[in-house]
Amino acid sequence: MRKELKFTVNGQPYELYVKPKTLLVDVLRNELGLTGTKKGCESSSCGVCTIILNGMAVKSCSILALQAEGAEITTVEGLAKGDQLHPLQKAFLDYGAYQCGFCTPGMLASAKAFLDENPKPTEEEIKEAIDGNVCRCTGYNSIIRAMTAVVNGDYKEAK
Amino acid sequence: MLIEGKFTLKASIQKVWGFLLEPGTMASCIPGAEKVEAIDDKTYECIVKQSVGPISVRLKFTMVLSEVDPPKYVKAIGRGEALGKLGTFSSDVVVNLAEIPNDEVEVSYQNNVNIVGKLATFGERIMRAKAKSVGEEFTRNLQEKLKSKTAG
Amino acid sequence: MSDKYAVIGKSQIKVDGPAKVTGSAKYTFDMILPNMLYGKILRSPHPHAKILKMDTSRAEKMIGVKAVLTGKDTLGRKNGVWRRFPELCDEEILCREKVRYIGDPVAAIAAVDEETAEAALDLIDVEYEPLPAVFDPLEGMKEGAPQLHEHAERNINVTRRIEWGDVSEAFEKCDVILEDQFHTSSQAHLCMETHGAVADFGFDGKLTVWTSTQSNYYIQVLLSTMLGLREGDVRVVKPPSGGGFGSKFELDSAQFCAALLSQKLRRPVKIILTREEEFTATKRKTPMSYYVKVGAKKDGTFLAKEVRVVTEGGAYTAMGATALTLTGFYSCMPYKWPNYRYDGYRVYTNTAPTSALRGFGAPQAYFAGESMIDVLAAEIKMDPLEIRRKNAITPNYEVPGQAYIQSCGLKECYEAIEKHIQKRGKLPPNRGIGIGNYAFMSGGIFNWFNTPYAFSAATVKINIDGKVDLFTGACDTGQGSDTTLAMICAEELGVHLDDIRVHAEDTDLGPADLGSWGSRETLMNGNAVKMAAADAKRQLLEFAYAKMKPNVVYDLDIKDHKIYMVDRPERSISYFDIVQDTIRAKEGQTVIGRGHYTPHRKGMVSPAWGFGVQAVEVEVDPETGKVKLIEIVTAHDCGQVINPVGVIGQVEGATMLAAGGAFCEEQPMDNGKILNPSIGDYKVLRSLDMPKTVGIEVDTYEPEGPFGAKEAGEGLTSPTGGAMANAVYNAVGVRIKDQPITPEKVLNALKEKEKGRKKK
Amino acid sequence: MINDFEYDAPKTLKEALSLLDKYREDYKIIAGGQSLLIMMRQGLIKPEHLIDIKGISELNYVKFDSNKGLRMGALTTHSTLEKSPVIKKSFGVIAEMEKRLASIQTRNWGSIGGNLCHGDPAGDLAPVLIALNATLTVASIHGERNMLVEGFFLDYFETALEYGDLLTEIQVPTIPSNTGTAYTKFNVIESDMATVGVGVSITLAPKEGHCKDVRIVLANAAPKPMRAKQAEELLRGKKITDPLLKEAGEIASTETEPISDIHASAEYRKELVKVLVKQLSKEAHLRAKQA
Repeated sequence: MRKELKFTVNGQPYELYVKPKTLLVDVLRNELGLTGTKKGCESSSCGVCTIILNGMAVKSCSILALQAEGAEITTVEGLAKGDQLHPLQKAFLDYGAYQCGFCTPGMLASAKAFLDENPKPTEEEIKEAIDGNVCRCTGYNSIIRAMTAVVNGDYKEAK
Repeated sequence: MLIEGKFTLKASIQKVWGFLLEPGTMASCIPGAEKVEAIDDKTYECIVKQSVGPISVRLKFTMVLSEVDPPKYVKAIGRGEALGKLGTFSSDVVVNLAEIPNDEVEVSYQNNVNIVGKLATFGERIMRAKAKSVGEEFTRNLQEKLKSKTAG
Repeated sequence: MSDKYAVIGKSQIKVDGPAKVTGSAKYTFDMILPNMLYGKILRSPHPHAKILKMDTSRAEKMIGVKAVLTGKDTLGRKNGVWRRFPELCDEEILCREKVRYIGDPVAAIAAVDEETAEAALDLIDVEYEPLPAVFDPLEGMKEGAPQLHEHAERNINVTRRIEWGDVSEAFEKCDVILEDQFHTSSQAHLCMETHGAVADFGFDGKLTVWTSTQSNYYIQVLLSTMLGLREGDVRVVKPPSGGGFGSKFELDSAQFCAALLSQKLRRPVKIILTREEEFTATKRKTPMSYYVKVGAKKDGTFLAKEVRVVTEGGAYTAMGATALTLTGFYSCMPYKWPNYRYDGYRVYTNTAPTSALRGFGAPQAYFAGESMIDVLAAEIKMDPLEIRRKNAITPNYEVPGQAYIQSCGLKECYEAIEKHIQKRGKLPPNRGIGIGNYAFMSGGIFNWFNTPYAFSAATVKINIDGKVDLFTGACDTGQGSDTTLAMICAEELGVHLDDIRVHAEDTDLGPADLGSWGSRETLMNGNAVKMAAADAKRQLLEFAYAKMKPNVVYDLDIKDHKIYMVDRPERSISYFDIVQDTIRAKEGQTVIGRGHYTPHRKGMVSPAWGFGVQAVEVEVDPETGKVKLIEIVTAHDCGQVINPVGVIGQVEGATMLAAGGAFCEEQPMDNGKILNPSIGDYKVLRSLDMPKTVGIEVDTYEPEGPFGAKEAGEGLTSPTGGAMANAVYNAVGVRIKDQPITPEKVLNALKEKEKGRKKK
Repeated sequence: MINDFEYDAPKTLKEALSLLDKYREDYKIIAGGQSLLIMMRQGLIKPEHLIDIKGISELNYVKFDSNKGLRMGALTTHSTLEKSPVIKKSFGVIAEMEKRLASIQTRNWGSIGGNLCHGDPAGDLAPVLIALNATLTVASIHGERNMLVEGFFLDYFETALEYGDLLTEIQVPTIPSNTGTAYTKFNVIESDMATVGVGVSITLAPKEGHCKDVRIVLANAAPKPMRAKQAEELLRGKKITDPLLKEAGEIASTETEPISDIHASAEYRKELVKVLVKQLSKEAHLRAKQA
């Protein structure tokens, strides 16, 4: 039996009916077409499904959609403002902080949620912030450099 | 994984052997055995219930006395399939009897326990632990059964 | 970086970047087609078994199930990439009579949704007769071992001998001879996007497959063979790909089963492997038992090396045959061994097939080889770096009958690493720095795939607005080949990077290319692209000549949208005008340039070689044996750097994968069952585990490469294993010869050492 | 593949308890679901009813007063503990432990109650709570009962919870003066579960400075979190010295019954217990002296 789900994703309010067993990631991808958020494991361990829920980085593959009732969600599609990329996105481009790009949406979500809460972190804190996100291509250090550049204010938020 | 051990019984080797081969002795030692049914003198079928925390499975378990060399050696191969295709559980038991001084019998056993299938993918360590405890319980049961019989 | 270039040598944002950082890149994983079905694959739970009976009727009756296919529904052909050797094409993909490893596919289902397909798997009844199985290659080689394939007695799949000089005689002349046994473990590729495909077989008899692959040409050829189609009837498209690392240039079960189901149903079918399937039923790194014997003079001159390797092949040949060959070659590198002998055996076992993993046989060879060199250095009391430098390959050297080395920057690499080590000075207790060297091919010369096409080809099309379409068969899996090739094209044509649009994803558009593996794209495809761009440029210059009237057309060149006199740069005309004129003059035909590259010197391994020296610093906790990676510094020679930010990415990414393999990644098995088939249980380095990394590019020019460029991809995974083992030895004095170097192994070794000390 | 189930999301404890009573044996409770959903995805657990308590706000709190000590609602998330000023100040070891418990994403959503009820012997939270002599409250429609966290665990993934029960609160008594506590886990990859974990709490006699009380708790060294009581015995009442701590480690190691698995052999786990008990006791002792 489907149940009602009301939440806001990337500023857009939605009213849906979902099966209780549906995972949040599947609602985002299949119902809302937000396929930026990926799935990479069945064990809540790779982090490619990371989104921002009420300001926190969470794994959307390990949350029932109905548990997001009333939540404010941001996915990778919600980072840019119009044609203006988010500072993290610009930094990721300049520092080559992605290769195959499959972990990038989750990586950006972890990075943004973290920097929003802690804008002046140490390098160790930056590493902790993305430790839940596996990247097989970059070796992480370019991602850390990109985040550091944003922390240092090298990139300005679009007005 | 392998579970090994030995214990001694005060009885003649023939007597111990007899009990060991008695219909159902082995099968009835399987922990969580809900029902045991002899198909023939070498084959037993039983329904076994096992659980790890929140997970519980019923296994259809068949045990075959594959090699019998009276009165010293018996090998029993057990194969269980979890109802609902969750996985399979196998247990290969070898029991050796040897006469030792002052007419005692040394019973040494090896039990090779293995779980494959979905069951195993849920935290490998847990399933190994479970398999270990099941294997140990089996051999403990066997020991007690033989002791009680030889005593009686 | 040099200023003689306008585009290359300067960091450029990768062409696929904007789509990837905004989540708009559409992977195979994301694809949905109208009327699409979802497929699942049933796999063997047994390591080795006869298939006695298969009953699919219960599954077929399930509502929502559209088809259930088994081996009977195939042509019964066997797949393999070594097409020149039919007996090495040994994988049915859908097994008909026999399964050979846990995970071998036996049936494929298509249903209206994933859930139905998955549920239906449980309704297929397969009756197996389990057969005796063999998991250890050394056991498998013995007489009377269970045999996997009729054609392979004692399960010997491939053997390889490489030899020059007279090893036995040379060992007589050695002052010091050392021998030892090493073992390297299995490793998973761990692509973040699991293998997957969407296949659409139309009523026009044409098949289109969208798939995450490193070689859409290979998949096109192999699929057409397996399905009995003509190559031209199979179109393979590669959307952005979530990683390959060597696991995605062979035909896999998702591609084959999706295509087969679609062929029967004439509906699009999507199959995405689960993470567990990815771990247990795709290819993996080749584990090796590695015996090595080295001999040298007192002064450190290398005289002879002998290597015997037995690799765990798994159930099928895959690319493992290549790994066996390459290990044999890499085992002599990057040094001048006057006498050398390698004997390699690849043995079938009832485990998941082993194949290529970034490094392709090199990390195994260098783990053992570089460990031995440190032992040798200690034996003759010589500095480990000195002994390497003394014997290292130099430019314009021929490895007897194996390779012509042209450019080689090892000398500069040693200097860089030496500086680094001196700068570190005396280390605190339980710290150690170890070094490792490597050489790696820039693509292979061998053609066992047996393609009549050029190894790489490219077409450049210049449009009326000066925009350039670059068509190539290169497969960018994230490493950045699209960008590298666009940069080479822009540089050669004298236009800007954003003038170039790369079409590299589609066998209908791009010319055939062997794909991205063996670190081949920059050199091979780069040469093809450069040639195509030069061809197109030449056509423009011929028309420019009429306007500018130099003595010869060679006096003209293009840079930054200007066609100019090479020796009078101030005299120039607009690129855009000449494009217009040229196209008008060609009766409106766009300007097309064509290029291709196939390496010459058949019989040699590769046309060019990347080199490097790496220093790994570790700290070991003597009480627990835990090794902490502190810093990894790599000086490497990849010729002319095309895209610096891309090269750094290759250095760091390769380091992460190699350090993982050396440090913690493994796939323990129990009766052929992989025990850690989840990212939760499989240990992969994460940000907190990743050490500081430094990449130093030494400047060389490779005559064989485009603008002097050569490989910078796979080779970088080579030195870490040996360097780390050497670092651990230098830190606490124990030598681990069995990868990965786990805390438990280190602690046990420390205890042994303690015992030994007490005895004395 | 997750099975279909009936879903209820009670908003109050009362509602929840009556639902548990109503559905008897065929329900599962989900809070953060960080462990449960993995098992459900693998089809290992197929509840007919899933009762989602995540939304019961009355079970989500951290309260402290100097007599009663610390009280934490079962639905409090890990990251709440990690960031709570009062915990950082007065129960630093909890914040320390939380920082290394799983990934940030998991800590943001997972609840401490769910963590305990999962009953994983490798869990980090239980050993710390046991070292701090924590208690917990279990509620059912028949009322409440309290027990030591130590007594909560029965076997692998098995707890004292019975059908109808709901873990509602965890209480940590105020840490006595002159007490030092420390926790660490050994793992190869930072984000891994504990190969073994060790939590130690040492209370020193104010004047004499000998060990007045001590608790040594081990994770993943047995089917459930366990106290190394013989090792505690050795230390209790004695002046703490390095040789003594070394001995304590060796004794603790003999008390364990770890298993061999893909992460480590039983023998190696015993070795780790030796070393970590020694190191952590030393650390706890140091902290006790500074306290």
